[in-house]
Amino acid sequence: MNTEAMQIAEQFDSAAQQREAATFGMWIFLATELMFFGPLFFGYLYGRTHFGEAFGAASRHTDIALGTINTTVLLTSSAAIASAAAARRLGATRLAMRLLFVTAALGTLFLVLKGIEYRHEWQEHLVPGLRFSFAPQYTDGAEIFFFLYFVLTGLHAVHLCAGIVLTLFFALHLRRENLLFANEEKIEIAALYWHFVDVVWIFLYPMLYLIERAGG
Amino acid sequence: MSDHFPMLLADASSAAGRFDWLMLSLLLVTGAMAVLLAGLIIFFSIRYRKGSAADRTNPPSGARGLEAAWTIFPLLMFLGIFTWAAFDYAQLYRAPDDALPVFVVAKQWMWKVQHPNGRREIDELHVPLGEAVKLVMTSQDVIHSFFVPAFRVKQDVVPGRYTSLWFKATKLGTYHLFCAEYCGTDHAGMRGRVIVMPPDEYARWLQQGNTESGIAAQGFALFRKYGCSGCHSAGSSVHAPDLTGLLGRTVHLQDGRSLIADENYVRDSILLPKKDVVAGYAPVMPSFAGQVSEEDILALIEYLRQTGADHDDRQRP
Amino acid sequence: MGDYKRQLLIWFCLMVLLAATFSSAWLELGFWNTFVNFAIAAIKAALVVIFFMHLRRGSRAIRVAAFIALFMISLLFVISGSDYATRQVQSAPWQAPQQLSSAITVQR
Amino acid sequence: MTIASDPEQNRANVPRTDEPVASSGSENYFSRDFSLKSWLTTHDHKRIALLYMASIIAFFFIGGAAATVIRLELATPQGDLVTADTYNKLFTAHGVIMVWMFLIPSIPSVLGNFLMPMMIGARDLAFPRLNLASWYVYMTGGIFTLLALVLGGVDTGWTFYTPFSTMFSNSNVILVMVGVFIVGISSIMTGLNFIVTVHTMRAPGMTWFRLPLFVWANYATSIILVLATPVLAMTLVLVGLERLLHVGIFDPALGGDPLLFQHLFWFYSHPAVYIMVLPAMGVVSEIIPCFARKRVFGYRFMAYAILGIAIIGFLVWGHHMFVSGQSVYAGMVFSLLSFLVAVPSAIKVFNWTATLYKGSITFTAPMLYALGFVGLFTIGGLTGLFLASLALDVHLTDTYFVVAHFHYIMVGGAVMAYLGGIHFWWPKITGRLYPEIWGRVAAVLIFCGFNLTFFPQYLLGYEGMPRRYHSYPPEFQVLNILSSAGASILAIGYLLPMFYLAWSLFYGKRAGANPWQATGLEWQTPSPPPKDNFDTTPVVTEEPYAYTPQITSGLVQ
Repeated sequence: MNTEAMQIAEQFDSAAQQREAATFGMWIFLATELMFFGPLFFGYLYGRTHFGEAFGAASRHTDIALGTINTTVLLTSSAAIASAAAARRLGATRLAMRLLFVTAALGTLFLVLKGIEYRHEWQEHLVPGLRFSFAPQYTDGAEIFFFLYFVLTGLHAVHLCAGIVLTLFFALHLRRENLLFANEEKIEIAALYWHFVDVVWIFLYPMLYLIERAGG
Repeated sequence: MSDHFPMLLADASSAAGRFDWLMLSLLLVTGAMAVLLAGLIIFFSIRYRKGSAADRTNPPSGARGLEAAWTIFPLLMFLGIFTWAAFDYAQLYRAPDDALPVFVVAKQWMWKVQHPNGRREIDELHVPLGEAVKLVMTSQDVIHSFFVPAFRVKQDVVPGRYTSLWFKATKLGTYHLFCAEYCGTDHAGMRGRVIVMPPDEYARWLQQGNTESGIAAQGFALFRKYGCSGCHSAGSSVHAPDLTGLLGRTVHLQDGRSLIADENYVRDSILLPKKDVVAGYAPVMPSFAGQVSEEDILALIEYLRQTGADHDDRQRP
Repeated sequence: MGDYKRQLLIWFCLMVLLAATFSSAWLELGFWNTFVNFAIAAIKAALVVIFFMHLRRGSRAIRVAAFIALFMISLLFVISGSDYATRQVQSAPWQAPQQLSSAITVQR
Repeated sequence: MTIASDPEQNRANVPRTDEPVASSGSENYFSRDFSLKSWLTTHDHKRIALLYMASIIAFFFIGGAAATVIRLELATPQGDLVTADTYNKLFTAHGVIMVWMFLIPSIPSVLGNFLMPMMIGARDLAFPRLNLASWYVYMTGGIFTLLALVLGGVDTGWTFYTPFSTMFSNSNVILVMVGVFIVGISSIMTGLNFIVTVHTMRAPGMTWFRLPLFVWANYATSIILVLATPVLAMTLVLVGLERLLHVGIFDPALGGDPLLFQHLFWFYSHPAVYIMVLPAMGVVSEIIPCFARKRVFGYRFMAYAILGIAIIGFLVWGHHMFVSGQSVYAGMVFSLLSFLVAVPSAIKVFNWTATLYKGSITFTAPMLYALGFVGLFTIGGLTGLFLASLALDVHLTDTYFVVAHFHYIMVGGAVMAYLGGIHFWWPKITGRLYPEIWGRVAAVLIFCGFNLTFFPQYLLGYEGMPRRYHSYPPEFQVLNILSSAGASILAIGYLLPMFYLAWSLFYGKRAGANPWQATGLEWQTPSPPPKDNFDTTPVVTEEPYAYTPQITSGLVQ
């Protein structure tokens, strides 16, 4: 267990109560986040069932190589931050700090690769509303697919940015040995958020890259 | 005007009678419940007002049997009402096979009606007394809702698809037609009249002043006007598929797919000819998007449907 | 150090699953492609949630919260989906946005 | 600052007394510091509640002004007072402001914020800073919306139905939706805070089944806030994108489905009705036992009914869509579920009535509001059965019947209970008593004015007058005039409390800690409460609502 004294906010009676409230609060927030993605997932289901072939054709235009590399990157980052939380719990603060930096770096790498993907899609006229052209028989469906693709990945990227800022924030506090602030509980909670962003991607990957990859 | 519309809502369709029965029954049941509750509250309020001499020994703070009773009793009652209402509702969506079809197109802010023989009217709907009429409706812009209070029927009119509504008028007269789904600035002005006439008068009305030919005949005129016949007729020098009896036919496409030609397919072929190119033909047809109106497309489809029927007649001995 | 080892093991499982879903996508399985992809995604998500996010040792309230969120989002899918599954849509052959203004010439 | 020394020490051996604990001095949350900065940076849930109260009152009167113009316009069949466009913008403004800026935050953010920590014996909510942030977010969203409404307005109705909102409306749709989105974030913050607080901050001995029903109600409401609001938020984002980019999933011209929007919208907006009415039920469940001097009848049943309403309330959204073109089968499922959600509501009404039995009832102003709530909620609920009945809904939906129905629930119900709650806890909040007679006059006035306003609308709806009509056929005029006349009485009824409550702030009699001799932890601490609510953390040893009819209320004769 944690040996340093915890800062206890005045509304709480004990460190345990504070920890429980914070962790539970994060889970409730994640439940909210899940529901926030809900309409998009349902919109995807609508499109997939109504424009099956068009979705398949559109999905084949996404960059599966970058998508798969990105999935690897994000899964690895999740393992890194989980280890960082474990390290912080075990008191290995230097290791925790380094792992947090690794996590943030992997997150940034993900965003860079995503940016490259977006550039490809712009060049290939796959940005709905702004620059879009597709095989005429699939125009409607493919446009909806790429609309959802950009909203989903864009929203995911925004969440990831928040995660990176959060991770860097705690990493820097650890580097300054501000152990009271960057305590086990907070890093654990930041990790929860990071994992959620990862879980969203785990579903986005097959939804956006893998459907009917083998052909109609 | 106002003497056409008496204060008490007329019941002028077969659905209205059933509606009023259900409404009245539910009103009695809920009214009884409301009176019972109000009575109890007032009675308790008076009897157990502070300082009254009423007996207050052993005040209950719960009674499992009683609570179970007032859970189960309303539940059963609700299930009963649900069943009744659901049954009536299903009737509203099951049009008789011989119902007279009338096409309705809603747009901001008017109702455009076309009868099967081609007679059009705007913001008015003439229907025969005692005959089932089925409205096939769609919208050109936003969602509207076709509502005739005297008939107790209402159906949203949704762009991009057909919705339908049927009724059998049972009383002669003129009734309100309202748009019930908010549709923009002049929503309140999107009103019309439904005029119920004796069947013979309706038949006369249909012919009277009808300068329009039937929808299919209009379609034939359009088929020539837009130059479709230039390529798609049998003697054309352009290599284009024959459209006789197209609707319902299986069409094989260039990319190996095949589909049953339906209304949507015809529409797409007119507006987006490159979408589904028929096997063996070059994609030479220009798009008619922006040139041909939705109503004209409908007429063209009806014409093609007609050719199919003629075709079938000729095939049959 | 058991903690780190377990993280590593989970990471390895995730990578194997990723490889599996990636390669299965290239087989022509029709509907089963989708099924396999999402089944694997669900397993991966479960691994992350249970082991990385410690749902397993979370309090009961946390587990209930996670369950209710999942339940609610599936409600959205199941109940709305039941409408789509049973709706008989006759697509209207009209309605093309580019002609809203020009096409109709009927006078009021 | 008067932080209770060490809670761990105080916690043990504090006997629970029925007498209020002596205050640690005259300093309370209100008088600690009068500077504006201390208010705007406060973390005290009680002060934040008051910030909320001031803001929602302002929004209530803005929304009410829109309603006034609407009723004036409808006094004549012709559209002669304002233009059709203006009218459409007015009812949209009325709906948007009343739903998101007033009703949804009303009871939870004001009364809930003030009372929840006290009722469970906590010093504050679990996340005080988040609580303050939620108010700032709310104000940002509210002012944003207000600006959009003032600078041109929006004419989609509060429901934002597509494709009207995405393609055809020429008004500030996106701005207003951004405002609603922001306010939604504030709701989520409040809900999250409440859930965590109820789970983790209860005082020793405060078990789940010792929670006051008000806490249960706000807890259930918070679950809805947290799970439904994000769906609305994302749906609005999608509508906005569709409007901007002309791609999307809601417009049939783009391959989308307008019913998809309706499903997503009502997935939030039907449970939103329960966000408004559940806390109202909580308030009434506090007031009625107190003034009947009796334990609430069937406490556990009431708690379960609250949870039941919150959960089943999530399953019934499609009853807004019976004639929209959704499948007949789906319509039947939603209708059946809607009848099921009526059962727990009925249970609650029966239980309130049974609470009166063998009580010792005084008819104070809060009690009159509460009884008024029961009456109006009953009428609203019973007419809900008409709308849940498929065949009846075909005729009644989108008419004034629906308007009357939801006003009975949301105005007759929620606003009545909100006012009842404000009166009930006014002595606790301010330490002063309001003039009782004026309180009763206002309650009766509102009840009568309300019925005169909205009952004729049921008849109008049955007669077939569609809602959102700027002009109407002349035969509807009589009922519309009745309704407008009632609205003027209602307006006076709503203005009246503003005056006497404000008056009482300065001249009202001092209230003791517990003027109603009520049970509940919030009454065990001085009025107004000290900053940390309790000098020592209370320990709960008995069931809630430990009233006995023999004890007479000392205050009101």
